Formats: sequence, structure tokens, C-alpha cells
Amino acid sequence: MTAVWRDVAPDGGLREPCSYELELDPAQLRDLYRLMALGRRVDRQAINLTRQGALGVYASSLGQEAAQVGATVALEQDDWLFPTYRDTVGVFARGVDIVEILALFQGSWHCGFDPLRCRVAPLTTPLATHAPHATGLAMAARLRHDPIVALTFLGDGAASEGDSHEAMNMAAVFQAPVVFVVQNNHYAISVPIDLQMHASSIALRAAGYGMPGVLVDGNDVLSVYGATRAAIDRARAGGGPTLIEAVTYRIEPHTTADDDTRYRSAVEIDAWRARDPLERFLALLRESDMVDDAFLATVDAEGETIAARMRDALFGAPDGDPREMFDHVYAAKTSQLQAQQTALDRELSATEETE
Amino acid sequence: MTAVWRDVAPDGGLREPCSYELELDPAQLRDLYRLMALGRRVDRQAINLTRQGALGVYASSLGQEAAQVGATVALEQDDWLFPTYRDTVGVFARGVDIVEILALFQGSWHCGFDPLRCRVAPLTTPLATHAPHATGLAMAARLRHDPIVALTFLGDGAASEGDSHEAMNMAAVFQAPVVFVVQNNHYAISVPIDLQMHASSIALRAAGYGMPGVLVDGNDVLSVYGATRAAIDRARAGGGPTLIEAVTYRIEPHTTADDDTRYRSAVEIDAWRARDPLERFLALLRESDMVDDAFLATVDAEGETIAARMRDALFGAPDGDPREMFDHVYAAKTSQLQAQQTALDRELSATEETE
Amino acid sequence: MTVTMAAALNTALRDAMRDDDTVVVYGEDVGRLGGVFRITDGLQQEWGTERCFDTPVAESGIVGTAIGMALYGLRPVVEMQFDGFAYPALDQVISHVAKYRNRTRGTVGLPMVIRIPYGGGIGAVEHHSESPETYYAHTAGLTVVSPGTPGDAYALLRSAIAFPDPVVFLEPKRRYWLKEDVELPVDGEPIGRALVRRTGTTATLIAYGPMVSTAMEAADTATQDGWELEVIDVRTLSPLDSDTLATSVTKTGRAIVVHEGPRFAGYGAEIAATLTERVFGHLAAPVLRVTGFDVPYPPAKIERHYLPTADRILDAVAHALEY
Amino acid sequence: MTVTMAAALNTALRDAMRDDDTVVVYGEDVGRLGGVFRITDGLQQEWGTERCFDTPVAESGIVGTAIGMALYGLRPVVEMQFDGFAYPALDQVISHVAKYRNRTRGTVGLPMVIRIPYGGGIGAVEHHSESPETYYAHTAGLTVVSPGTPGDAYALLRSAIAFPDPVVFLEPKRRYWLKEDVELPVDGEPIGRALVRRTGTTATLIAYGPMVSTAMEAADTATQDGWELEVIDVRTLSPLDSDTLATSVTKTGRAIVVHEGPRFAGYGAEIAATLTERVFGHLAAPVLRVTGFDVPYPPAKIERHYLPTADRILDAVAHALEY
Ligand SMILES: Cc1ncc(C[n+]2csc(CCOP(=O)(O)OP(=O)(O)O)c2C)c(N)n1
Ligand SMILES: Cc1ncc(C[n+]2csc(CCOP(=O)(O)OP(=O)(O)O)c2C)c(N)n1
Ligand SMILES: [Mg+2]
Ligand SMILES: [Mg+2]
Repeated sequence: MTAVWRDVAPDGGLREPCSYELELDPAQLRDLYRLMALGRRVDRQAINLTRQGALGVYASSLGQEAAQVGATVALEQDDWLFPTYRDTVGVFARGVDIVEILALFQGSWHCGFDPLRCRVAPLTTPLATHAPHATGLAMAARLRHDPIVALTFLGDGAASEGDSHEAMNMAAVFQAPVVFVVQNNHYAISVPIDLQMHASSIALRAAGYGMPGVLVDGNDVLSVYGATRAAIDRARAGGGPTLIEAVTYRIEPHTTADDDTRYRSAVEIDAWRARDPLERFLALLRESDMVDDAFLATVDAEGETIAARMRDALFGAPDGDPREMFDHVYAAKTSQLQAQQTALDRELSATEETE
Repeated sequence: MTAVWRDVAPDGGLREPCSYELELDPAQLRDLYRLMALGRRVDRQAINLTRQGALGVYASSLGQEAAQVGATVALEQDDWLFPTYRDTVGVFARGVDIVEILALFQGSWHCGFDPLRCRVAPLTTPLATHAPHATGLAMAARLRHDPIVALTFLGDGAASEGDSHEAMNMAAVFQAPVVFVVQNNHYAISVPIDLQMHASSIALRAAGYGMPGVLVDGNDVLSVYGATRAAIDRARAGGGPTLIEAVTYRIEPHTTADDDTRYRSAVEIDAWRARDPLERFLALLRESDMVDDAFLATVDAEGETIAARMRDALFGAPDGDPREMFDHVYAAKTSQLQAQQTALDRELSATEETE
Repeated sequence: MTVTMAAALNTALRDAMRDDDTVVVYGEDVGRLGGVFRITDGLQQEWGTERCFDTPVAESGIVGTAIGMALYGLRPVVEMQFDGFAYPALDQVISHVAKYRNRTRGTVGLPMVIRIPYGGGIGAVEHHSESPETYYAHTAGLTVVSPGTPGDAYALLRSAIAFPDPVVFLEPKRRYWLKEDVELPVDGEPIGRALVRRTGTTATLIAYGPMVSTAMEAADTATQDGWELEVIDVRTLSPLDSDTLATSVTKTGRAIVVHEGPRFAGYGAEIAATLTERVFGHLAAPVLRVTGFDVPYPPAKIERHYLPTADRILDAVAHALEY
Repeated sequence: MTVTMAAALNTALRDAMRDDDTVVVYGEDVGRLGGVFRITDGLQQEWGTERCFDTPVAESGIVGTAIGMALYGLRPVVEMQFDGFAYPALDQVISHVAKYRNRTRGTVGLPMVIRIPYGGGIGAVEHHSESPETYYAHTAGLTVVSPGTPGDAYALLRSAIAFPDPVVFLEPKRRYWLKEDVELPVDGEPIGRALVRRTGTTATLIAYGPMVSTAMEAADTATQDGWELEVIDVRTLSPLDSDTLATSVTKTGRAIVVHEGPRFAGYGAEIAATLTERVFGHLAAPVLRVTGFDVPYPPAKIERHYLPTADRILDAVAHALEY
């Protein structure tokens, strides 16, 4: 199959669409769909669990499944992913346990999975601050002649932060094997993209760093996959970093705590619903007879199983032991922290006794 | 006369040279030369005074006179300049008293002139941090429909800082009347430009912000003037910010405390000496019979007078009153600072008595 | 009239914009949305995008441009969306906001306010519950204010906006919904004055921001033990009104300072050190500290064990009384 | 062998790079130039640009990439060129360097060192003479070290590089040329241990970094007055070895803490507060502070009036003895 995207011509126009022969067989294509569909199910379940109080807050990926899944699936096992709070579905598609991913939103711990084992950095909340981490890891890999690649997600808002500039410039200078995928979902909370920047595309910034810039339809999973794969291949081959802008749209409010009626219209949202990445891809797969109802039923069933597991694991989950807050500050607990832990311990024992 | 520069084509190439009919009469052209020549004299004197201990350190403008003077002279009286520690000559050309400018290097006070009166911000040491100040002032002017423009100098190194990105992006978003003039003098202390960035020109970044980018020969004062003037005019007319890269070279070490033999060759320096901005401009003026020896002699004499005044004012200058360090922290001295000042006072009196 | 702290702050901004047309309010989501906590709600509708507007996500740029605005002659009031997202602006704050007047020998003051919702207790994710007051209070040239009640929130914010120097205005976000029966507008409180919120003789509780309510609660409960606790609301963290503190502790002989932020090298240490220097001879016990632990702010599910409580304060009082 | 602190630090880096090939050194001008203070002199020549290299001017990027490097398994040692230019990296330091191990439940430690030349006394322009230790010491999750002598500079830097957690390594730049007769290599000093540099009974002077020499000088002079001052070099600012301090002050009953940075909410307040809590009954006088003033660091021509001197320390001792 063929993926199509456009290299950004640095004067703001779009170059002729590039095409890329995807080396994906039907099983892999089906799996792309499966991951997006499961991602969507997981996302819905997370929203429900938030309404029910099992999660404190949640930032939905709804509408961005193609951008997230298309990009992360292009990574090899040993590559690294640096996600944000928005990228639950992308991290899920990378194979990280969904309950562990949601620890951040559950409030049980800041990061629930093992980054070293998963090769996924913690979901990062301070915008753009993880971009230099990705660059640094890629620099290290290059120093060590280790052919791995780092991919980092950023939002259109995050791209305004100084850290995104420093991370991209350093990546270019050191020809670090890192791919920056900006999901331009049109909003940074309430602030629309035209108040975030004056240029027509974030990908235009690439020229200023001396790296390729790619503008891709973020709701077309094959294009995202193709563009990311090409960037990853180039990075792995020593060709340095790439900046990809995946144009997409956040369908849900910023988080479950946000009221988006204050800043955008239902009409606008509906227009983007019509470009739903799952339906688009499903239509394509159906056209080419690659999926049938039985397959879709299996995916649905798998989704329900995962959703049930999320419910079981997250609903009414215990709070965790507050004494743990002292355990991981340093490799070796300081006597100061030991004393504070002991004080808390005494307090907790006293409470237990009186209960 | 005609100034020539190039708009940067965003693919890294250069567009056809632009030309600009300079509305400068011979007297003004002569004055441009005069300011550069006086600037050079002042610069040399500052270096000497540093060697003699009257200044603690000094960052020379030698070789960058065209970039600095060409840009600042394009400002109107009410416009604002935001300079760095490198821009003594530019600030001098704007009419600020040279002795007051040098207070920073003298160590008598951090800023020796009145920024509000001069419409020049303090010479800023932390790289790029003054760029958002320029953007902010320009934003304020725009909010107030006040037709003034802010111009800020940055170095090629400073352009790597996150603050330069935030300042430029915000300037573009708010269409603030600000002109960013990056003096690419090929070095950030010891770090050459090709370790600072991977792109062929800093001006390429402009496209990523949706603003015009201009690449100009920074050793050609008329081109710098022309490009800056055009950018200022556009900004004043509501056309938003511009990024100008003036390619030049720092002939002296980074500061009087630097040893540049550690990182560059005399051959390289000599090659740039051959493109000396003063000599180039003087040749042009001579060709067109706009200067004669008498004029040059006047300029020399004026330079000597200023140099003598610098010597007089700076050599053996008193240290200043240490009690002053408490006077300007807040508009109203806090009782805490009053107490500390009193303590110092007591100490000073005791010392005076024993002396 | 019963007002929440959030409403009091909103009214203060509105009134300040009405009274002084050089006041401009900006930051992330403060315009159309009215801020994630709605503190700037309605300002853009009322005053237009020239007086209240949204910015790109760039905290250093926001504070940096505010410096330029102040230089021009406006009075910018900028919002940092959360405590943990104000750190990218620390360089601008430390290197410029705090130093500009001094740098220019008094010529250029920067009348600007940096509003920061701070502190925990709202069940948020990482970076949304930090108590960064020590970073600011330690920075010479800054004025640092944190109100503990709706009335003070109004009065102190008005004073901060009118102040000739930059003010870091720390809003205790978990008290945004705290109510008080107070008629707005109340007169501007002078910056730099602590307030004795409750008088007593057994010991002095010293608190600010989110902990004022907690300290008052402790003092209420303490009466059951026959203790009369004096409660001081610091209000202005820098410059500190150490006179009011010293007067109280001279009387009570015992002091407990309470804050949410980590203890080590935290703001409470300054109060303890200053008081000990000033009233050493009157101290029956060392000044004790009831604070957050020296850990990164914990996840929401266990944060209540991190936050100082009235119980912990009373334990500290008991401890002080043992000396 | 007589070595300067600068040479000791250079040797420590060289030896660490030799003993552990995961150590990489980078920052602004550290490569070809060898650093503006020449602390990294010769490292690039010896180890190549893969082990020691220059970066663009981007402090947040430098610290941020170091986090990624440590995540990968390297041990980055990065230099911030000056104290005042480390502030742009504060967000990375506070939000990530300090929190990563805790965030990941102990899974991901970040063995990295951030070297920062700090403090005044070298006649520099603004922003080159700051004492930012309190910002770092107050940040839970950081380990903060500052040597006072060449031997300690070597030993502590080796320990910092070998440490499993991030270390902010504050180098007292005005003591770079301080000499000591010491044979390198000296064994790594354990992080977290203060040192009694001189024993005495009259009072305890507590200092670190640039002020260790000043405190020692004061103690020397004090013998003329018949005072025997004990001098403690804190060495590790966080975690603080309060046992060593408490033991000393239990004996002497009087303590003076000395540092260059501003006093208000500064590091000295923590030492005063902690000591008072721990040895209240033994204190004959409040713990006094001899510190910088609460002003932005002054211009070079008057900085000597800002910096604590042996005389000021002795005045404080006299004051403590008056109680
Ligand atoms: C440094 C920083 N500043 C502010 C915030 C508060 N904040 C959280 S999400 C957000 C908007 C981010 O927009 P974008 O980068 O486009 O990502 P999206 O949420 O749209 O995926 C803001 C301002 C933050 N998390 N970090
Ligand atoms: C934020 C910050 N980081 C580091 C420094 C130290 N420093 C002073 S000048 C300089 C190089 C600046 O290079 P460039 O911007 O090209 O300006 P130039 O000196 O060449 O005019 C550096 C790294 C600084 N002043 N500010
Ligand atoms: Mg977005
Ligand atoms: Mg330069």
C-alpha cells in the first residue's frame, strides 16, 4: 500500500505529495486498525472511569488515534518513545499496560510503568520539557553507535515553548536520531492554533534547524505511519532528526475537567468528526476486502475484555501506602527522610489504633 | 544610493538581491561613516582602559561596526533599542553617553544610563533574555496604537536559547512592531557557528514564525541600514516583526578576558580583516567624492576628544558608595534593608575612624 | 455578601482594570476561557482583547514580555497557569523582574504582578500542586504575597497591582472556593503587614496562604485542650513583617510555623531563624515547623498524608509545651 | 604536591573519564576552549569529541539532554558556565532532574552532575557572581555539594560522578586558584558528611564553599582574642549532616553560619532552624547568620562590602558571646 504525505516547502507551500511504499501486509494493516479501535475503546473507558471517580482526570485521545498509533507503530522494539499526557493511546499501541499507563491520572503514582523495560518515558505534563530528553537519549545512542531512534510527541501549544526550540536545534546540530511528531490538534486548551502561531505550519520550522519538515494528514494513519517510518529510517541511517506535523483535531474537551463550549462550536467539532480516522481507515480496509465482520467482532470483544480489566483494576483501587512517598526520592534514603517517614508511620499507627 | 540585501528563500537559498532606494543624503552618509569610525575609536579606547584596569572587562565590537551602526541608525528618536553586552558601538551610535554605557564594564553600576530617557534598555548579559522584553514593549506600543518600533540585537549563540524562540513566536502572533537583528559573528565565545546550528542561515527561522527573514552582509553598512529600515518601516506600518541576520565577524577575542588563539586561526581572522566594514564604506564614499581628508581629520579629532573624555572619566574613578546597594532594590526601602544598610554604615564608619 | 476567594480575585482584577487603564491581563487561557480556574472570567468580554488576551504557551515569554510592557508604562498582570508551570519563567523572574529597578539605579521600576495558583489538596496530577514560595521569597528584589482569605485576596491583589514594584502573587488554589462574608470592595491592604487573626497566649501559630484556614481550625480545636493559640497570617512573605511576629512570640514564648512546601531550606526556616534571633530570651521552646515533607509532591491518592493538618499542628503545640 | 582547586577539579574529571567510559562531559565552551575557567582543559584532546564536546548556548537543552543521556545509561557531567546562567535550566532541574527517580517509583535514577561555578569576589559583571544554592537545596530530590578546598574538590567531584542520583555541584569560583598541599588522587569523600576543619570550644563557625577559607581565617585571627573557634565545612548542603553540626554546637553552645548568598530565606536559615530544634537546651545564644545582604549582587567596585569577611564573622562571635 502507499502512504502519502507532503514535505513542507519552506516557503509555506506544500511540495508534491510524497509517496512511500508501505511494507505492510494485510495482517499488519488490520493490526493498525485493531490498535486504533482498541485505543478508542480504552479512551472511552478512561473517560467513564473518570466520571465515576476512579480516575482523577483524563486527557482524551479521541480523534487523534491515527496520529498516535501511526507514529508509535513505526518504532522498533528497542526504540524509545517520549509521550505527553495526551498520548495514552500511542503508549498503549506501543504495548504498555493500560492500567499502568493510567496510574498518572488515577493518582496512584506519577508513572505506573517501568520506562526502561517499556522504552517509553513517563507521560510528561510540563509542556515540551521532555523534548530535550528525547534529543539527549538520541545523542547518547549516536555516541554509542547504537542504531536506535527516539520519537517524541509534542502538541501545537508545546511547540511554542523554548524547550522545543532548544531540543530541535540541538538535535540538528548533533544529528541525533530523533523524530519530533507535533500533533497539531488545533487547540492548546482553549487557545486556537492561530493564536499560537502566525505561520501556516509548524513543520516550516524544520528549515530553520536544517532538518526535513513534513506535513501530514494526522487523521490518515497510513500517511502518519509512512512519514514517521521514513523519518525513523533516515534517523537510524545517520540522517539526523525530522520534524513531522500531524494535523488532527481533539474531539473531546482538553481534559475531563474542561468545558470546551466556552471556546469552540459544536459545528466545528462535527466537521472534524466527519474526518474520523477510524472510519476512514475502516472504509479503506473494507474496500480492499481486508476486514470482515468477524474480525471486527474480535476487535470489539478484545476491547471489551480490556475495558473490563480497566474497570476491575481501577475501580475502587486502594490508595496505596503513603509511606512510599519517602522511598524513591533517592537511591539511599537519607536520615532526614527516614525521620519524616517514621513520624508519618507513628501518625498512621495512632490513627489505625483509634479506628 | 542603493542598499542591497537578500531575502532568504526558505529552502535555504537566497532570493534575488532586494534593493532599496536609500533616502540618505551625503551628509547622512558621512555621518554613518563618522559614527562607525567614532565607534571604533571608542572600542579601542575601551580595550586600552581594560588593559589599564579602569574597566574590569570589555566585549569588543571591532569588525561589527556596520552591523551595529547600520541597524541602530535606522531607528527613530522614539523607537527603542534592546542591546547586549556586545553592542557598545550600536548604543553609542544611538547617542548614549559612552561613559554611561561603560558603567557595566567598569563595575561602577550595572547600567549607567537612564533607559527611559535614552530609549535604550540596559546592555543585557544573560543571552536572549532581553528579546521577550523587546517583544513586550512592542506589544504594548501596538496595544496603545503608538507608532514606535523596538529593535533588539542578538548573537548567533543567543539565537539557540529558548527565549529567542518564544520572543519571535510571540512577536509574530501579536504582530508586534519589533525587529530582531542577529549579528552572526561566527562565534559564541569559542563555539563556531556550525556547532551552534545545522541550518545554513539563522534567517531561515523566520518562515517558521510567519515573518520575513532577511540575510544581509553585516559588514556592508548600507545593506544593514537598508534592510533594517525596511523592516522598521513595515513594523511601524503594522506589518509585524522581521528577523534579520547580519553576517559579520568578531575580530577581537570574545572579551578582554578571552584567549581566542585556543579556538581559531590568525589566517581566519585576517581573511575577515580584509572585509573591514569601515574601509569598505570609506572606499565607496571616496569613490563618490563624498569625503575628503579634512572630513576624516575632523572625525579623527572628534574621536580623540571622546577617547580623552573616556580616559578622564574612567581612569582612577572612585568606587562609588557601597551604601547605595540598598537604595534601589525597591521603590521604598524595607526595614530589613534599612537595618542591613545601617549595619554596613556602622562598619564603614568604624573603618574610617581607624584609618 | 458571601464571596469565594475566586470571586474576590476576579472582582479585584475587574475593579483594577476599571480604575487604571494601563492594567492589562494576559496569559494562557485567561481570555476566552477565563482561566482554568475562572479567575479572569468575563474580563475579556468586558474589556476586549486589548486588555485581556490569550498567549502562546510560553511562560518565559509571558513574563519576559510583561517586563517590556512595564518598561513601556503598562501594568501587566500575568497568570502562570499552575505553580509547576511557572518554573520556565524563573530565569526571567530572577535575572530581570527582581533586578531591573536596582540595575537601573532606581530609574526603571517594573510595576507588574505575576499571579500563580499554588499548593496542593485538589487531587491533581504531578506539577499541579507545588509550593514554590521559597524560590521567590529568597530572591532579593521581589515582593511576595499570599492571601489566606477572600477579603485579603481582594485587598492584597488590588495593592499588588497598584504597587510600584513587581509582586509575585501566590494564590492558594485549594482555597479558591473558601467563602467569607465580606463586602467588596474592601480597602487595599498595605503590602508588608502580617495580621493577627486570632489572639491567644499559649503559643503562636504562623501561617500563610492555604494554611491559614488549617491553623485557624487547629486553634479552634485547641480550645478543647484549654489552649489559647494566637494565629498570625503572614500575608506578605517578602518583606516579612517580623515585628508582628516578634511581638506575638514575646508574649507567648512559643511558635509553630506552618506551610505546605517542603521543610528543608524552606520559608519556615527563615521565620524560625528570624524569630530566634529577635526574641531568643523569650523563647520557652524552639520555633517548630509543621510543613510538607522533603519529597516531590506526592500523587493525589496519598496527598492528604503529605499536607499539614490541624492535628499535626496541635501535636507540634504539645511538643512545644513539653520544653 | 601543591594543587589549585581548578587543577583538582580538572584531574577529577580526567580520572573519572578514565575509570568509567560512560562519563561524558559537555556544555558551553568546555570542549575546544577547555571551559572559560579551564576546568575541562585538555579533556577533549585526551578523550575526543565523543566524550567531551561543546554545545549550542541553551542551558535548558543542556540539562534536558543530560536527562536523556542518563536515561540511556551514560553519566553526563554538564557545566553551566556561570551561576547566573544556570537559571534557564531551573525548570528542567526542578521538574525533572529532582523528580525522575521518585516519579518512576525508583526505576529510573539519573546519575548526572551539574557543575556550576558560583559566588562572587572575582570582579565580574552582573549575573556572574550569584549564590543560588538555596534554590537547589530546597528542591527535594537533589543532592547539593560544594567543596571548600582542592582536596575536597577532587574527592567530592569523584563521588558526585559515581553517585547514583543527580548532584548539583557548586564550585566556589573565587577559590579556583586556592592552593593546597595534597596528593591526588585522594579517596572519594562520601557525600553527606560535614567535616570539622578546626576544633574549638568558644563557638562553632559553619561554612561551605567560598566561605570555608574565610571562616578559617576568622578562626585564626580569633586566637588573638583568646577565642578557640570550631570550624565546620558543610560540604554537602543537601542532605545536611546535622549530626556533626549538632555535636559541635552541643559542645560550644554558640553557632555562626556563614554564606555569601542573600540572608532572607537563605540556606543559613535552615541551619539555624535545624540546630535550634536539635540543641535548643544547649544554646547560649541564637544561631547567628553572617551572609550576603538582601540585594541583587552588587557591581564589582563595591562587591567587597557585600561579601562576608573574617571581621564580620568575628563581630558575630562577639555578639553571640554577649548573650
Ligand atoms: C510548561 C507548561 N505550561 C503550561 C501547562 C498547562 N497546560 C496543560 S495542557 C496545555 C495546552 C497544551 O496544548 P498542546 O501542546 O497543543 O497539547 P494538547 O493538550 O492539545 O494535546 C497547557 C497550557 C503545562 N502543562 N506545562
Ligand atoms: C543565558 C546565558 N548563558 C550563557 C552565557 C555565557 N556567555 C556569555 S557570551 C556567550 C556567547 C554568546 O555568543 P553570541 O550570542 O554569538 O554573542 P557574541 O558574544 O558572539 O556577540 C556565552 C555563552 C550568558 N551570558 N547567558
Ligand atoms: Mg493542541
Ligand atoms: Mg556570536
